[in-house]
Amino acid sequence: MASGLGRYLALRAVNSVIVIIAVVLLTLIMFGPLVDQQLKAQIEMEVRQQILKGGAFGKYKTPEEAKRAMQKAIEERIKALGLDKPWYIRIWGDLWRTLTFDLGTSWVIKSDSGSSKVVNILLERIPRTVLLFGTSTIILLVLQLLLGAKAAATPGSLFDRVVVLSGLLGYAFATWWVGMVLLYLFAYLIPIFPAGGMVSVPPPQEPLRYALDLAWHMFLPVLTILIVALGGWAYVTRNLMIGILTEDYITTSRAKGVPERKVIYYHALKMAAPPILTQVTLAIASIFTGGLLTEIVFSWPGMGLLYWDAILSLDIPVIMGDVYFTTILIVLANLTADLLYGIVDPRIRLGAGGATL
Amino acid sequence: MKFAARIRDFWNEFKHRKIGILGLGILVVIVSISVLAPVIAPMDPTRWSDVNYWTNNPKGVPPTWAYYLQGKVPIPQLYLENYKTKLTKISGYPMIQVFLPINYSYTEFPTMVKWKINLTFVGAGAFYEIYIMRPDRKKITLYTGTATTSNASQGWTVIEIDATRHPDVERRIGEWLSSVGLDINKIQVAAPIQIAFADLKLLKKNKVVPLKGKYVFTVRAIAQGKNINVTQFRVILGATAYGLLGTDKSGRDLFKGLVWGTPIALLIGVLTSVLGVAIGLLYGVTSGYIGGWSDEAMMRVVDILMSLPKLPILIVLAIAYRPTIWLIILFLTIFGWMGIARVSRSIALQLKESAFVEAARAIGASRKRIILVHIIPNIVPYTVAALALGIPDAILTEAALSFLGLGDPSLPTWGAILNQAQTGGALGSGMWWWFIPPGLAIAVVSMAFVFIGYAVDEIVNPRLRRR
Amino acid sequence: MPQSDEVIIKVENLKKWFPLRRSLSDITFRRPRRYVKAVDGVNFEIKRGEIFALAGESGCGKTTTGRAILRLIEPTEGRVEFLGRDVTRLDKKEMKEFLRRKAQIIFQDPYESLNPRKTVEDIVGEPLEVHGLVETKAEKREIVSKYLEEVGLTPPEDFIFRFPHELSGGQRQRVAIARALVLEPEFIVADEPVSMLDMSIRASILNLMLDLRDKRGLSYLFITHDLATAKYVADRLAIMYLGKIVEMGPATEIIDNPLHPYTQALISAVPVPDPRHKIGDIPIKGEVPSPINIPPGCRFHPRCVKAFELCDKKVPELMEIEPHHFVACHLY
Amino acid sequence: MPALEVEDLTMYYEIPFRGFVRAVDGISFSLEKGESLGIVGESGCGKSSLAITLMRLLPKNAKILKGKVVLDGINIYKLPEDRLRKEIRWKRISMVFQGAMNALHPIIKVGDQIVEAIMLHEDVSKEEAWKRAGDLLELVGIDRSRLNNYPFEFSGGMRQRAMIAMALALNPDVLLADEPTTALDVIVQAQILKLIKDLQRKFGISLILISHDVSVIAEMSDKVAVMYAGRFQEFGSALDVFLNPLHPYTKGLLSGVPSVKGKPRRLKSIPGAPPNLLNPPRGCRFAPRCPFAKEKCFEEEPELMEIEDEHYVRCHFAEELREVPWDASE
Repeated sequence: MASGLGRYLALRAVNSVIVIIAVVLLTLIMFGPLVDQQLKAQIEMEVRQQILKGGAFGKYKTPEEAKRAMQKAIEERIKALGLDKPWYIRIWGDLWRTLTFDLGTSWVIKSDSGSSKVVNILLERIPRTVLLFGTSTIILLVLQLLLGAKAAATPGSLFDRVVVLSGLLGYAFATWWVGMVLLYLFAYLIPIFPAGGMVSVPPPQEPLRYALDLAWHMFLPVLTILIVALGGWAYVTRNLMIGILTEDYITTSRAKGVPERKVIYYHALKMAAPPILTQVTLAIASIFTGGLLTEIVFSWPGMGLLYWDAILSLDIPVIMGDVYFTTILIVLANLTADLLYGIVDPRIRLGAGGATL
Repeated sequence: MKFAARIRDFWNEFKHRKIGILGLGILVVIVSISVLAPVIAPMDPTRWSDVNYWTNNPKGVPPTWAYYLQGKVPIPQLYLENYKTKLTKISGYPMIQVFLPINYSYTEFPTMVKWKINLTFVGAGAFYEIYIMRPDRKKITLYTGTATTSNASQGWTVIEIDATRHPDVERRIGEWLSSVGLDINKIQVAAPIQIAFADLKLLKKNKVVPLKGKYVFTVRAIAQGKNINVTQFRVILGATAYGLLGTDKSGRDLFKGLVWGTPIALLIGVLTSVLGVAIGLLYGVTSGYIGGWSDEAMMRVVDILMSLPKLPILIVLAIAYRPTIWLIILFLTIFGWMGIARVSRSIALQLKESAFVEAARAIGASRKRIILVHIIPNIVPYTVAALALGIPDAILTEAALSFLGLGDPSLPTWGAILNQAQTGGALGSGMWWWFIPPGLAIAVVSMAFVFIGYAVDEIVNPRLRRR
Repeated sequence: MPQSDEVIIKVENLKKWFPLRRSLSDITFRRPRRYVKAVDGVNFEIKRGEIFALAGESGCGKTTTGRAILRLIEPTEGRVEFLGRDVTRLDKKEMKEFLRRKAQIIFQDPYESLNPRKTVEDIVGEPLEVHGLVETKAEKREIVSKYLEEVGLTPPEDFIFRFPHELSGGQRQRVAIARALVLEPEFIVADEPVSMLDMSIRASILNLMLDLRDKRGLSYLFITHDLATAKYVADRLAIMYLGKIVEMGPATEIIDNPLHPYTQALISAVPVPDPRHKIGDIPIKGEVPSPINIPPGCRFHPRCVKAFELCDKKVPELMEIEPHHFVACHLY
Repeated sequence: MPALEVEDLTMYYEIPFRGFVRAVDGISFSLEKGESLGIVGESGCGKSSLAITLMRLLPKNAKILKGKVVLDGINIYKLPEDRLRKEIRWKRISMVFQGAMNALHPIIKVGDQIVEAIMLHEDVSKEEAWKRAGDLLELVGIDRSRLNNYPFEFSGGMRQRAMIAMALALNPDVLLADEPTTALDVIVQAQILKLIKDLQRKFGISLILISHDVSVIAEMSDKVAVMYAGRFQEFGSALDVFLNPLHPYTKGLLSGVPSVKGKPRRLKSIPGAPPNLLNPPRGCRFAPRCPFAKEKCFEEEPELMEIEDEHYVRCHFAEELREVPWDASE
């Protein structure tokens, strides 16, 4: 009976689609007027250039006539592009275009390969961000499970207190600021790590050296994310585990003679996995956004740094595209967590309420 | 009386928790700082971004104590105003000479040299020259200029120049250096003006060390007319260290920024969290108590809002609206109530089915009474911890937004200072006093609330207690 | 016993069906809505001063019946005549002024049924406030004290300022009884009032309830899963199975001479506080089916050791087999 | 030699900022092979703490002060943890818990849980263990195909049967059943009790049954211990304790229990509430609730004395009160 999981995932997927559409609509509504202005100014300039340079200017007898002709040409262009219709009508077309990844051209920023297409700019950036976060999240997940479980096994011990305290401190520190401090310490004061970027300039050609160079550049940003997030995640796991370790089935396991290590790292952790994944779903967006800012600090040329560049140059189409893809990434990450949740918890997989009364 | 007793009980529990007491202690300190800000750090906080406001401060210098820690004595900020005037005539035109002496006995160069001269004259125009007489009797012309007037009878000009990196000054110094056989491009100094204070003999050996002795800043001006006068001549020599936390590259006093950032952070954190908790509580209780179809719909809204990527949307809103602090609080609130709403709803659902609510229904209590008397008072304790934890969340989010340069531009928020540090290359130039304190301040204030929240949560939510 | 022949409450064909949530596919394929038939046509009456016990296993609908009579949940169908008025047709105002004053309920879990943030005085005094029966605090305190004394919480001044967590289970249940009494009701639904209490104090609560009946002529609907308790307190007893009453009559008669195969199984399963008695085989098959898919015919037939061919076809009616002893079984 | 011998077992919990709770206080008893001991007591009397103490499954804040538990000649409190785990737990003494709902791991298949118990202690192949698990399920009346089910797919009664099957997987000498039927309905309860009784006889297991329900204890036990405030107050054969109770607490407890059998009688209760074990009363712990208490009772705690043959009572005045019924107090 796979319908339990199917139904559950379908629900989450519908939710995700609504989220994506809502975000896109919101950006369109917010930026619509700005983009309009820019477009109109651009048209005006183009038309003017055309008339002035195309030699057509001489045909007009009076400046007024020339002005009127220019105005007419501009209006025609605007009409041809459909810009004369009110925004709430055009927005649906824009929505469709955005959803189908037709994100237009940037105003200032260009991709590394020189393209002005927003999609191309983003396609270059996404893998870098995914690399940074994928690595961080995987390390985070594994370490927090181990640390959280170990802390829960000896509540009140020094180790446990450290986990609790670092969990609390994790709430208080801004990831990107910790990044600044680490960068200052280990790239400027004691220069053992690069001051930023993803690879050295020029990048090494040999694949292994390239990978090592990449890892060397990734070290500090990943460390930053770990320092801030690890305590909090481990703390969540610890609390869940402490609750679970007092349950009857754990006593059963111990009474059965299951070694303590297996009790904690198998019986208890297995039970903690579904709620941990739920927490991950809630936390992923927050590390992701914290990490976007970390990219800025480390000049990691991903989607976060793109926000920074686009904000500085007020490149609205790029910001819109970045927001859209950020949303998609977060939604996908959440869906993955949901899917894993369904897999690790047979009660979801087999449909709740399977018990006979 | 009952309420007081409950508060006392709560306090008795709370005071056993060291971490909570620590948080409370920090809170007391930061609240005091906020209240006393106008006394500790007098300034108009809305002029933080106004560069003119800070123009007379040394730029980018470290805190004074850091200097002493290194065993060095910093140069103080010097304001020279006691000038002597000498009026003469040259070729029939009136000439004025103004002397501003300084006995320079420091081992380091001033970080900044600025002057301000008020020149009045009667006639068509005036020519002026600013030079410095060094202890070694060398004269360096720093700046020359002419003033004209459309009103032939009366003219005036204000010559206010930051000579530290002024291109004209740099050119003049370069000319002087080449006259003694040196190349300005081969000398390493923080600012060209500092060469005017350098020991020439050592300079030739590639050592940049100040020459001690009496320097005289001089203005000489000649008017093409009858009369000339200097009504003000002031020279500021920049300190090498400043105050408790130094200055940034625009000369802003970072201590003042840090102090004034405190009430702003508290305002943002507390207001956002309180509003968020209030909205979330009402929404959650309504949703949970009404139940059925509308509950489903209301919770779906919460689900969707919760899955929205917070920071990107805040970026969009901030770009579209150029927000004030109030607007930022509003935006943060919009994203800050769903967690509470969920918790409140699930507790409300439990309470709704609980026997004591059923008992209240059985005695004929109205729906309003049940919600107000039986449900909300039983949810409030759970929200206290959330309230405390919502504060650092709001502070951190606002800081992130300001770090991106999208905060309220007029106020000295910690995030804004960090943004300025990032754009100003504080890391690369080693200006740790620019970016370490504001980040620590964010962390310390957040910690206070996290610790208090943790302690409160342990008391009202005993499942987390160590067993 | 101050029992009279006046019928105080009459329940006719009471039903409570909880609709199940329909899934998306149910709606697309237009499958009919399914129900949990928690209470499925129950009839009984209670006389003034009588204790009527409703017994059965969990999920049999006994608790739902009690709630539906008080309209704490809305009955799906049927009539409940209380003091001559049909409770199911009362409007909001009549509910408050009539039903909520004349009928009360005592809950199973004394740890849950008292608001943890209210003092005993507030809890017991709340009905007075809700109904506007007191004007001053002094008045309220006087009445609350009187009822605390009546339920054995003496001296009352030791209790009025306490919070529920400062009381023992038995004391809490007494507070709950005081709250139920303060409006001077004529009928009380007691939903497993002692099952959460320690053995050593159960008797005192049961005796308090019996004493109150004697003194005030109260009538009780006593809901319990414990037949031994039912035998001790009840004048009459009804056994429920899957939403229906299968046997009803004088309590001692039912327990000493059960006629329905289910009642027989149930009674044989009750442990006895006598070491000479040992549990034997229980004459029953299988487990309780889900109330969503109720078996056709007699709903007990799949588990009945005496079932014959008629049982899965025809629903047996509740019939008076012996004087005052009703059974719903084709065997009789 | 008795199958299980417990001597002066004393365990306390440490409550932060508050003090110590002696939940198990000087418990001694012995149990022959195939015999069943019922321990009855009200909530908070320490009976469940006794169960985990016997298994040496203590939570972090619990400490053993003294005493020994001798199983087949081995004091399990002298054994190192891993020998205890490998040689004693489940193999010699296994356990069935209260609640049924939660004693099995909710998201591990029932079969795997039984197999785990077998394979931890015996060197058998996975297939062999699986087959044995199936046999065990059939033994308790569940179809072996349900090995592949998760506990949430079982009803409460089936879960408890599966738990019993798992408890018997290694033919233990002693079975400890802590409130095995508390959350179950009467009919299921009776079936489970019957099952335990039958299997106990069949395999000659010694049974320790812990319950708050006097009637359940009466039905199941050869010997009965009445526990109050961490101590045994009365101990003896079931017939002695139930038909000739000597301790006032036992008398009070029994006179408050209704029965479906016999003539109705007015039930009696015990006034007051059990003491807080953080500050237990001086003297006899039952004295504050005892209508027969005299001055001595508040000053000196009585020993558990053998008043009649194999019938122990912890009361200064057991002899004097021998014929006095509980009702006499009113």
